[in-house]
Amino acid sequence: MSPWLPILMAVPVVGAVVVALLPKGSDKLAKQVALLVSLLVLVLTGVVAAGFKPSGDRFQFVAEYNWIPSFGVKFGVGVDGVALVLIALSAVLVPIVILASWHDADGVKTADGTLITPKRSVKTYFSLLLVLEAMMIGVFAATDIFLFYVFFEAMLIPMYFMIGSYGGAQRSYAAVKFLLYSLFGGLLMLVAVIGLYFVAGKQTFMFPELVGAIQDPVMQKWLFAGFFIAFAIKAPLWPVHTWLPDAAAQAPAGAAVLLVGVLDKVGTFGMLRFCLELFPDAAKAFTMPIVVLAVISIIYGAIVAIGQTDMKRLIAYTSISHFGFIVLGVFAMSDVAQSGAALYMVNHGFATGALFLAAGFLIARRGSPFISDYGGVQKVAPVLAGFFLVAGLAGLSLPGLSSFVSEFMVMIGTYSSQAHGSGALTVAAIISAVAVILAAVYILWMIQRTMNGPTAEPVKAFKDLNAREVWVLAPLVALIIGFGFFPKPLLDVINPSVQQTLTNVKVPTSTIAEKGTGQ
Amino acid sequence: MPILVLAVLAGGFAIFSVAIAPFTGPKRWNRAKLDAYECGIEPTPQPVGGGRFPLKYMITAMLFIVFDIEIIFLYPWAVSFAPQTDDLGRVLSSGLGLFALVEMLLFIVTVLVAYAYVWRRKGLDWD
Amino acid sequence: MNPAIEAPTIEYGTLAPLLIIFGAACIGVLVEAFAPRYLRKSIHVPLTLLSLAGAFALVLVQTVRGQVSTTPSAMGAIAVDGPSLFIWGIILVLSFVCVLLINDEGHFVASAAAVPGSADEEEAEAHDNGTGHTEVYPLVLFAVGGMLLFPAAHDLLMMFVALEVMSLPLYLLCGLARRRRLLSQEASMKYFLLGAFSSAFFLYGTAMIYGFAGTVSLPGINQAMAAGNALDPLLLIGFAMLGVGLLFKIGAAPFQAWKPDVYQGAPTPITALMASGTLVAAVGAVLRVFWVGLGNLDWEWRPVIWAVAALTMIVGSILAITQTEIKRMLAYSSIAHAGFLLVGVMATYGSAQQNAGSLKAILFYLAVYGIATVGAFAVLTLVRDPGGEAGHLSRWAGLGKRAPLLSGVFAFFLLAFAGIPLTSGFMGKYAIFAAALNSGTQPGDSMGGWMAGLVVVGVVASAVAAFFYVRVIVLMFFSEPAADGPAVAAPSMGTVAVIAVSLLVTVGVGLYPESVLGVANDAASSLFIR
Amino acid sequence: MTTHYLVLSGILFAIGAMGVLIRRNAIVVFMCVELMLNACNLAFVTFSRQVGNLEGQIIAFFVMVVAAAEVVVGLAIIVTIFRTRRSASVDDANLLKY
Amino acid sequence: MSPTLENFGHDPLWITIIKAVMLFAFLMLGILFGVWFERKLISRMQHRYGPNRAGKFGLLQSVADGLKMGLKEDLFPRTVDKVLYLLAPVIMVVPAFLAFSIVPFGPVVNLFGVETPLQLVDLPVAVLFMLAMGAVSVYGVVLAGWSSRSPYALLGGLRSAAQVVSYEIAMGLSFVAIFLFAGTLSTSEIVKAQEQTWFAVLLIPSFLVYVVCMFGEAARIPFDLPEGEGELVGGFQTEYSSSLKFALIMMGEYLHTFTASGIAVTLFLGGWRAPAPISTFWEGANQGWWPVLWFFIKFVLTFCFIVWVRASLPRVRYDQLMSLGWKVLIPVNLAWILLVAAVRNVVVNDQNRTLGIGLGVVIVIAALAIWMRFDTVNQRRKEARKAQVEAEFEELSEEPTAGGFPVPPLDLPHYHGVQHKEIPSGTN
Repeated sequence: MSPWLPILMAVPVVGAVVVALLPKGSDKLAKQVALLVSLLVLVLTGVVAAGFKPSGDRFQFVAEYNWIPSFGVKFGVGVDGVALVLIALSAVLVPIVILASWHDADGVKTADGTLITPKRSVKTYFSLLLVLEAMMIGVFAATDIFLFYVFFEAMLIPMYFMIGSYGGAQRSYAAVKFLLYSLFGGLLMLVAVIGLYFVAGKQTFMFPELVGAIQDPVMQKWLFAGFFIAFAIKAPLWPVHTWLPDAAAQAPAGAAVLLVGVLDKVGTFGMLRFCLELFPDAAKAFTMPIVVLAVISIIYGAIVAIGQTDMKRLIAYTSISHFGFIVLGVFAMSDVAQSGAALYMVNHGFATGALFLAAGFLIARRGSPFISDYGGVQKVAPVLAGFFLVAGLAGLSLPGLSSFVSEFMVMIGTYSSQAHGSGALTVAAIISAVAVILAAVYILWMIQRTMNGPTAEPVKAFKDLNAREVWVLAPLVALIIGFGFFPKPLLDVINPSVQQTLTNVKVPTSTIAEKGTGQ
Repeated sequence: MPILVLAVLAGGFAIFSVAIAPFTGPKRWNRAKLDAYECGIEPTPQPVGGGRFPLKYMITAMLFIVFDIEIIFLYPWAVSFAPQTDDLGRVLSSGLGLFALVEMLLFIVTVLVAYAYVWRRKGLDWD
Repeated sequence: MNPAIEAPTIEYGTLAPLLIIFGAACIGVLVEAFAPRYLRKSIHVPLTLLSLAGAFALVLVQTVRGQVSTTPSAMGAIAVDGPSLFIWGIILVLSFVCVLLINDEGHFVASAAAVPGSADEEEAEAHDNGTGHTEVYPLVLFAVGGMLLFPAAHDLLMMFVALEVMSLPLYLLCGLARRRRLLSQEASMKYFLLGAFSSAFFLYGTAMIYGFAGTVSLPGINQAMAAGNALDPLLLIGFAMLGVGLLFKIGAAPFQAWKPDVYQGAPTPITALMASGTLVAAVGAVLRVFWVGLGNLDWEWRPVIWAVAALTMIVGSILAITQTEIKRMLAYSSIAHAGFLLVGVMATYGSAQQNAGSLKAILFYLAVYGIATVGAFAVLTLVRDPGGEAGHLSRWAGLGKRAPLLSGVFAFFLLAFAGIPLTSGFMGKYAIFAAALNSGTQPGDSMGGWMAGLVVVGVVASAVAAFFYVRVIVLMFFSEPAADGPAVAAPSMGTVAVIAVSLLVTVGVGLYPESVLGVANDAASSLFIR
Repeated sequence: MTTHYLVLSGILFAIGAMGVLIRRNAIVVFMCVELMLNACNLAFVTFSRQVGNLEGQIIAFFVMVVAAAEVVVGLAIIVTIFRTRRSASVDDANLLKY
Repeated sequence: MSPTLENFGHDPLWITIIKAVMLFAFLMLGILFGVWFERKLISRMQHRYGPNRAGKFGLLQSVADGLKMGLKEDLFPRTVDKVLYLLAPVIMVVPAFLAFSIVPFGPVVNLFGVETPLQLVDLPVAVLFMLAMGAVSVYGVVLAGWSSRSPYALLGGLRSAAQVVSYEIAMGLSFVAIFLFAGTLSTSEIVKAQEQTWFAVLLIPSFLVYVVCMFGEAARIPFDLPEGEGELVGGFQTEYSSSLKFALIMMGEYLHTFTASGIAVTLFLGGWRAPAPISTFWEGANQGWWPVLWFFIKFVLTFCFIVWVRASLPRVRYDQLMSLGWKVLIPVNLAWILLVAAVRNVVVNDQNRTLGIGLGVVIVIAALAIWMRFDTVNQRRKEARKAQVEAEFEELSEEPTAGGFPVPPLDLPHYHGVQHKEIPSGTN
């Protein structure tokens, strides 16, 4: 029993309550408290990460409390490598987001004074953010599937309010769409969760005990479907992706970062952990259709992204493409691909986060998300343009930047995976490689249209990034570049749990993973 | 069955009387005779479909129903309450005894509660 | 000669909660009759609340002392078993908070039968002096008494009587709203006509079953079915009609038509009472009939219940989307919830242990749903237009800005209805679905797939239902407030207490459901007396 | 012999039910409901004879009580609404719609 | 020998028919001569002659009346509801006849060689049957009033319905005490139960209540409000101005009176049993056909009593009538029933004697307390209201100009025979 993970969750909750209960008019104090709390969480996460032994047990920092004995539900938490890096991702992103959305709820004004979003309750926003953080940590840390489900669904609510209350013009539509999609998937998963409980007949929801509990292949398929649909919606995978562009475009930049950067990772995380390990036979049986879907996502996301006129939507579609890569990696059934996928989850969080935030700063200056409204920004705001460029390049997986490692590992792993006969996955890997080219098209084209060229009239009034904004983007860019050259710390943590996963799925592991880390 | 015989007799007589009346009497038409009698004034126009009953009588009707139902319950109670005796006056069974008394007391008190309410709400005041 | 009749025995101790409620109702009538007008309210309110609390205390005492009887009381007419006691507890708590709401609602007419604007009413108004009208209290007590009796009735006659004792005061209560008199009266009439219609069906069903079994006692019917031909047309017709009557009361499709009209027209505190207490009582009765009485006929009826449950969930969820009036919307939501409860009822055909599990789930669901409902309606009473409560959804636009706390609380109740995790509603829904899936898992039960299908229907319905709950939240929080939006009345102590209690329970049970689940488990483990 | 009574009771019940469904005047509807209840009573008494115990007749008593209470409440409601609106037609009660 | 329920239902059909015809004839003759008898009796009480033209002592007066009615024009007012209008008298008469079928006239006798009780029929629920028949005739009254489509008739019908219905409750309650003693609803067995003591003696309060109700139920003076010529012209029968329909209604009412007397005799006055001293001296008094005589004597005496009351008392006001029924008879009756039951319980069952007595005492005290309280409260309230009205009246009459009653000055010219000004009619 280790108290660390519950503490990690409790801190932001307490912080949220404190922020919410601050007296009226103390908006600034609220922001400061929120930032402090999130930094405290970051520190605590660092402590946990430092204490994590990659060579140790799969789940560490395990804590189990009885929660609902009548249902056999426990409050069970613990982290393996993948979960740890994702928790770390959340812990890193939240303070950045808090800093980034410092003025979001104050009523965002453009340079010429038009109000994009009206003044909203500041305390509520930051309190929601902290609640969301607690839930993000919870969802990754949960080892009890019921608890996982609870966080999985409950997470929607703060995000829903953040989009709905603080988002752009179409915010309520986007928020509702987001909530309903996720809720629907979640409910299907609920059925599967219940089914899992009874079919396994073990009177528990604890993940380690349920691994391998379902033997009946038909039942596996049904339950797998229940889980997978939920995760596919969350991830999001084509064809159930349509909520993401709306939600991400309408959400305030900070929320969009958390949405795309962390929340959606729950889907791929869930696939990796639950779909594969609980229902190995079904996972294998469904591999091909899912790979097809993933490839379609990759290509489709990329192509549609090219056609976007709205920056945030564009980034959202690139994310769909990237999520395709992650799913592909997860289901390629090879350790390299899966490690790559897990790594991609983190790197994508940094890269897309940086891109969203940079785009957010840009939009905040002009009040319009449309690419055509910009031009020549780099002349007036070179720092902003620079960050934007790095983030964009990370998005297209330029070698040397973190995304490249993971994307490469996914493709190599998929290419060489023998899981499904020789050719099939190889073909998939080749097709998805096309997306790399497409990625270059959409990212570079966007950068060219916004940053270069003649300076548009309204852009001339742009101020460059202020200190706060620099502090927002700098850590991300540092991480992107750092992990681009030196992903080993992450991979060291990730690899053992991926190996474990594959053992549970009964796929022989190769040693390519070792080679992959040589980057 | 015997009741049926009597009913046939009585009914036959009554229907015969009603049926024969038009034939035995004279017929002298007079408009006034066919109007409703209202002491000689022009009759009040009657609504199509029949007159309406004044509503105040509804309460009486409702009360009647309530108490009639009470009586329905009192009769079997009274009959069973009585001890059974044979022809020589020996008690065969003691009836329902105290229990029934108490229950009926409760029952009557309950009805009286409603009764008191109606009374106080002027349901028992007629003009 | 008359056969000698033995004096029956009555377990006064076991039935004490019932007796207290009915006794207090009678005293209430007397108060209404004899106490001077200015004193009435100050007598009625404590009397009503105390009697409800007293009855609840007695229920507690019975539960805690472990003296839950295992034989029916009052010569087999009433079964005060574990589930009954639990349901009684729920109903008493719910009616207690509803009475608090009623106490705060000053807008009842002087007398149910008074004509608007008539001399009677004006006279009553003149004497009113702002002390409010008090006829409502005894009526509520009578209704609550009926609600207590309804699920505990152990034979169909008692059940019918209880049904009427419960319904008749409610018919009147529906017509008591003073501000929207016509609407209210219309609701009252519709409720009455349809309710009477359905109870006639119930009764005819009872007659048919009596013809088959020669008794109306539920275990007797069960035995007769075991002995005789379970497909006797009398029995089939009987149970079909009985079912119509019962399903009407819980508002299951296709007998749901009355609910929206009545919920909308009735005064809101009364709606709260109906939506919580009546539903609880009626579901209890449904359980008892289908469990104790129908034990041997389950196979024939499961497809029917299946269809009804599915239809109810779908109809409730889909029609709710089209509603523009908040109470109507909640009414349809209540229909959908009735459907979920029926899913639970479906799940009562397994082994004793599984049955206890399903029963526990239903009891738990009833408790949490009832409390959340009362809370939601309590919030409704506070949002006022000049003409009364602001019912139309468009009036709620932007309320989140005007009254963030209130809207937040309301949103929370809505989320509980939608079954979002960390609310009590989710736990309830989970319990029901789990029970349903579990009941299909025993070997040799071909209904397994059907149950799973039903759960999927339920899930889809929940997702659809979530849409309209979320829509209200969108309206409240994401829309700009109208310039002449409704005012939020300063809540009085009672209403605040009601909302606070409901909120606490909804949150508390959502976070730690074991508190209620444990009790429900104890209550359900003994099952119904057969 | 008892079958005839049952058939009669069924017919009465059906008439009542049809009446409730097709008639428009609230009072007529209401009386149809009462007709249904009386059909039930007839069925109870008949079954009581057929089955050979008194329960059915006792039930008939209770049904009468309930029917009476229903009359009291129902008429009060209908009369009130009638006096408010000057119409007892169910169709005129049309305020409650969405 | 006293018949019990087992003695019934064995008669051959022809005996049944004979008995039915006898009963019918008895009632028809009873009506014919009852009307004459009443008119004669009442006239003598009022120092008049009464009918004395048709036949000896006017004996055929009713026959003449009947013939006259038969020969009068049969009117159908335009607006009446034809079917019900015709049906109403029939509905009134037939149940009235039927109610009599359960009245026992005597013990088991030999009728044309068959041993049969002198009673058309007896049922386990005979008294209930009688009450039911009484209730059915109310339909006749109401329908008569309603179908006539005339305000007076309508009002009369309603009033009579309300009244009959009110008194029926008190009447029904007054029987409960009897059943408590007799343990049965069968009339023949109730008669049997009065072997020792008449219930009229044993249960005086019940009897008194019944006597009052009897008048209300039969709508006789002082309770003949439904007809109330003074206020409602003819009440429900306004439009049945002539012909045999009216005759039927009259018959129905007479039959009600007879039924009331018959019930009084049967349930309270020992039925066909010989009055107390006679049977002590003479064993045969309750055998064979003699009881018919006793019954007839009691019956006629009761009828005389009814007529006597009619001759003596004025008609009461409607609200007084209803108040008496609802506010006095019913509660008194209920308390009385409980008291009887309590006493009965103590007498018969030794168990819980003290509790039984205690309950009885409680009932009495509670009833009295409630009663007194009610009465004083009412009394005080009435006095206060009266005083208030009087005060207002005083005030207003002193100042006729100040919006008070329009009291014309007493010195106006036309009071003194001087025509001041011609008011054209119709200008009002």
